[in-house]
Amino acid sequence: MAIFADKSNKVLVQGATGHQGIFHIGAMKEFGTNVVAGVTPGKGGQEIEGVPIFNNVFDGVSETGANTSLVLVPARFAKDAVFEALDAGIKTLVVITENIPFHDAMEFVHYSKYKGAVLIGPNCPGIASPGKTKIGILPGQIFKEGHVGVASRSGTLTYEIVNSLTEKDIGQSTCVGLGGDPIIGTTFIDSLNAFEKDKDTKAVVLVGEIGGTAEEEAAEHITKHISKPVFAFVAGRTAPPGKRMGHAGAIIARGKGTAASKIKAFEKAGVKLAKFPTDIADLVEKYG
Amino acid sequence: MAIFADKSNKVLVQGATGHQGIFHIGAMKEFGTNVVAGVTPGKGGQEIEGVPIFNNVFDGVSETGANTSLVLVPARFAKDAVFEALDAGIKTLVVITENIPFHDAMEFVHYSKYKGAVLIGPNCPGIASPGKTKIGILPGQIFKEGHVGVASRSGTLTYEIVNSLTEKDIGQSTCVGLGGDPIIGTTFIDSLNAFEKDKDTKAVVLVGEIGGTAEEEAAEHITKHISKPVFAFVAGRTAPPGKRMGHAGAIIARGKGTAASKIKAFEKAGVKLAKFPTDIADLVEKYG
Amino acid sequence: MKLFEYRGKELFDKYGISVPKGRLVKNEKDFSGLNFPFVLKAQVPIGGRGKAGGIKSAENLKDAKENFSQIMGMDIKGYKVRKVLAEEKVNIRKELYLSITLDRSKRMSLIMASGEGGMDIESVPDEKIFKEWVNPLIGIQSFHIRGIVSKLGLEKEEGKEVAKVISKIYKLFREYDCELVEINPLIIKKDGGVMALDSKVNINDDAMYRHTDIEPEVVELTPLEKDAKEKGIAFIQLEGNIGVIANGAGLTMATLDALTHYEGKGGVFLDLGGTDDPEKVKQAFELMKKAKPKVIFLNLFGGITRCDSVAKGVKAVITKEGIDCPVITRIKGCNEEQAKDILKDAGLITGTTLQDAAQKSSDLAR
Amino acid sequence: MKLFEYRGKELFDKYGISVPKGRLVKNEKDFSGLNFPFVLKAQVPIGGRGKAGGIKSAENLKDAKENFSQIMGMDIKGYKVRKVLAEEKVNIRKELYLSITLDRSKRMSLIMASGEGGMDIESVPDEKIFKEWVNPLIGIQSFHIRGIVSKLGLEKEEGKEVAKVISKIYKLFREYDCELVEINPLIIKKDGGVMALDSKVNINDDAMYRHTDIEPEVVELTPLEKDAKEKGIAFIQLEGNIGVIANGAGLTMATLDALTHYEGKGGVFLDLGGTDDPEKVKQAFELMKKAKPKVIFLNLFGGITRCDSVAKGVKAVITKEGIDCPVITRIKGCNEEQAKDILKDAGLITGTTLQDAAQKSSDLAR
Repeated sequence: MAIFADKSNKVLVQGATGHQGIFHIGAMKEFGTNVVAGVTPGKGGQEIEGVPIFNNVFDGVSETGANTSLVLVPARFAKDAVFEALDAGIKTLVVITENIPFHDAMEFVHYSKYKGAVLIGPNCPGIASPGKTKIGILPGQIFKEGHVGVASRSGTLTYEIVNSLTEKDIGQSTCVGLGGDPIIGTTFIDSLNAFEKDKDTKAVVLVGEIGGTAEEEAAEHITKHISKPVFAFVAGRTAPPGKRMGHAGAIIARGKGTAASKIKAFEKAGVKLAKFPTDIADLVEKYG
Repeated sequence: MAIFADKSNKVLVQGATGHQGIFHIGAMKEFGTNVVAGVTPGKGGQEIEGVPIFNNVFDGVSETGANTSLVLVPARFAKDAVFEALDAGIKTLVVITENIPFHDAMEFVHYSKYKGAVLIGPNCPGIASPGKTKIGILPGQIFKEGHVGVASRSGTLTYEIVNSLTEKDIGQSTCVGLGGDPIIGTTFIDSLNAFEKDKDTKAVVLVGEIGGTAEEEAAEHITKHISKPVFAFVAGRTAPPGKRMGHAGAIIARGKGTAASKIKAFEKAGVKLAKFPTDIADLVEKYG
Repeated sequence: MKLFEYRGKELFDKYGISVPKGRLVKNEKDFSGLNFPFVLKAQVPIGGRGKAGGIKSAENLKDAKENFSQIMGMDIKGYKVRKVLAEEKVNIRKELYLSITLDRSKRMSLIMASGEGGMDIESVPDEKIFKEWVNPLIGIQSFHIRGIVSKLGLEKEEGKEVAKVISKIYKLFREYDCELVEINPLIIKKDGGVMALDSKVNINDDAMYRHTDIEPEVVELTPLEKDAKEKGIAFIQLEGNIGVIANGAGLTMATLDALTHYEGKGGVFLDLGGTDDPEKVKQAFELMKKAKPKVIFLNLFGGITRCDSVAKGVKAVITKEGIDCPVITRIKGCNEEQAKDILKDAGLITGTTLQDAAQKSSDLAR
Repeated sequence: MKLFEYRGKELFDKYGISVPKGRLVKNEKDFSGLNFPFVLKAQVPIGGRGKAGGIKSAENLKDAKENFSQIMGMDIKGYKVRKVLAEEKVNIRKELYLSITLDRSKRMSLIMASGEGGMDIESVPDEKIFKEWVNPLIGIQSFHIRGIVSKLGLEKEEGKEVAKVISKIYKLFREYDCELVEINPLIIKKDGGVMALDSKVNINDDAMYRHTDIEPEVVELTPLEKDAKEKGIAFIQLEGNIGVIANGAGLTMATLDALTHYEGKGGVFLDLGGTDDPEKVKQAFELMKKAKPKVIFLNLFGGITRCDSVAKGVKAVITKEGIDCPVITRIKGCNEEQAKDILKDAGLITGTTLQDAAQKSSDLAR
């Protein structure tokens, strides 16, 4: 098993014919992902890495049975692309696009709820369930099939952590990149609930950062509802207030969203915290 | 059992302090309905028939645990009232109000789907599960507990049919007034699916009328998915095209929505049709 | 409310959709300022005016005068022409069809377009009509417009222009609470550019209260229907001679149907609704009398409505003002017996069942 | 983008929210046309200017001149005052607080209001702040406004006016893609009427492309940060002396944290993002050099990014232009070995682990 993504995902790529689209269609296929369609308006009829390209999502879905979309379109077209996918019946969306206006994200996050779809991102690297599927731009070579679930607000930091797990021969059930924006579709709590239910997941790693209160809410949720061991790393302990630290969501505003507050909440919930990202693997080895 | 409404519904009335509100709070309580709250902005603190009145739905819900709302407010405030109820966590809504602009109805019907709520109406008499509860303005005295489910686009016509069932000692599981508007929240198909699952329902009566294609869609659905016997009456066989026959939804437009088409579809689906509304009881007695 | 073509075009203009240069003409003086050739178009709230001779070209002033006097005042399917629109002719390269309407089943707005414009959309084969549904929670999006425009076989620039029109009519449709906005044909001009040659705009009556800039113009109703509308009574004149009064739209329709079964024919549909207010009943009866039916059939089911209360209202009218046609009644439900007594007392004929009363009414109306 | 108070008020005015009569004053001539008494307010993108002496009254021309020259050019928490707003004084009967912001957890807009206006909202007790969440699928509705206004303890007419302001700021918030719109205080005037005495309007940078009427004014950034922004590089100047270059925001933050662990202090946050384009790497390094750090710490994890490609970019800069501070590198992931070779070849110090490299950097920066 795995969460959110497995062998049943038939992936359509929106924004398939760009540089990123072409590269990642190849990389996903190499990982074993069932990529069935691409969409770029006006480019229907082409093929990328053996994958047929359609002019719109509706055609892609009806011709190939795609149930999942990877959204790679530029920020100003992202809302339209997500709405199109949802109206075409897509049930799992992974939105990689960065710099989407957050009012757009608010709308499509709620619209995906209305449609009963899982939306991961935006501004995320995607999701990988080793041995099953990878939907996104995560580097395939760092993963190893196993029993640790990872949910993270950061991209490279996740790769770093996953890589160190794999180096210690600790495999992963699913790694979800939740996204670095203030408004995201799938949260720590959603991931924790899914990992809790997933028989193949034995421990969970959360990678948080400054900004918002997602970690504090996750901590409270862990205390009440999660029985599996949880480990965490929080980035931004030394970030100054009022500055956006690279991610749109990584900002300490009006005294809220500090790493100290998040670390305190996690500690209170019995979550084991790593000082350095690469330490997570040691903690999991010791306690997981 | 029953569909959509039973003893678990704790009813809040929006528009509680008007003439209709006061009358029907009394009538519902007499039927056995668990009416727990009323809402009229600015009238919080009053009581109607022993029911506490609140200034807003949120307060009503948090003070009384109401999970159901009966909407009796005037048409131009209806959309706001429905949104308020849904945001306050109400999961079953019965919208009696007539003359709601249909763009408003479109919005709140889809928003109720997003909220996972059941919305019945607008422009409907409500719902009654004899022996359990009544949420709406249907006359209580005509019902009898039993095993026939009724779903209807018309009010008085339903009363007529239910009354004739009861006179023949044929009781009802649930009677749903779906509403006479072109845009309604709960359809024949929704009702059929619920009746099919309901152990206490042994036969279903549909009361249709001209306008739209709800009956044709129901007929197709019956052929594919419904095993219980279905009976129907369709009003408006002699209605001229282009005229709205009392209900906003009862109009033959551009050749579509004729009674003939609906009757044909029902016949094809093996639904037994009554010539006169009062004949339904005979048919159910004979075949039900 | 159906708007006349010229009023629909005023709204198009407001939303930046081009329409031909034109104006309402009341007499010959109004032709000045319009260039020949132009078209004179009868303004009626019904289709098929072209075939009925309600649209004529004018190449010169003589034509114009002649054709104007023919069209003004003519009768088109029961509607007397009181307004004529004169519009300059446009060179047409291509005709499209475009509309937005209500999809009752999906509970969404439905955009329809076709490369086959200018004819009745019902006669266009289904595979040549392209559809997009707009969920009210998100409104119109680029993908809807792309989905339609890409299928119309247009050149790039034409497609862009048509895309703008779709976006504009959706805005109009939504902002004015329309049931229908139709442009047929939407044309591509020879010199480029997209223009609406006709307009059908139908505004939801229930939403008229928030469109106070639209002057109501109840063109489809008979004088009695207008009167009823003002009084808030659901009243429709039909072709038969039996006046039906019942409570509830469904029951009133079913009553008309029952009459037909006995070869009677409804002449008035009058739905009392949920009222048992004697004053409202009195108003309803007075309206009914003005429609001069041969027989009146009063069919009541008392649910919340008390039958005796309605009966009292009926008796009051009849006692005070008399009635010059037979009234058949069928009463069922709440306080049925008292009601029957009151009506018998007023000299009305009471049927035992719906069938019995329908048969009696039909027989008497023959 | 945070707008200065006066620009926020221009938007308020556009949306029909009253603001005091006032203008930007550049010199004494600009006082003409304003009635005494008025207030001179430093325009800075940060709170607390009042306490810092950035707001002063002027009862007469002498006051005005004196105070203007004091405020203009003063330094408030690192921001030099370059603009001063002069506004006529208003008679205040009551001060309220009103804002709309983003609730990240609920993913909705959050309206907050309080009867306790004029002070920092963080210092108002929670039970005196009233909140309503607006779901983006439905937007603001009457019930939201009723829910807030009914709790502010206002008289009926005041309530109606405040209701209108809430509806207007929501419109502004939504239409201008704001992260925050705050009015503190929103006042009820002695002679009735509601007015915004201050404005905080913060527009989402990612949405600036669709608000071309708002002239960008990047007031919070240092010159180097501005330069970086134009080049599309995530670059933040901090108080320390170690320049951190890493790929990914989370990793860059974690690198700064690691330095702190070894008592080093980050002076620059530079996130390369997903790029391994040597040209982009070169630009980043050049920027970093301009910030004059004592040590540069390059921390790379190669996922999709190939480490060797980044290393080539780094080597090119260093070979061509030299570097006058030590560069510590820690390289992990895709093509790690090749990258290490390239960097060693360029004379850079390579750490074995993140900890090792962080410690080396911190030691060197002391």
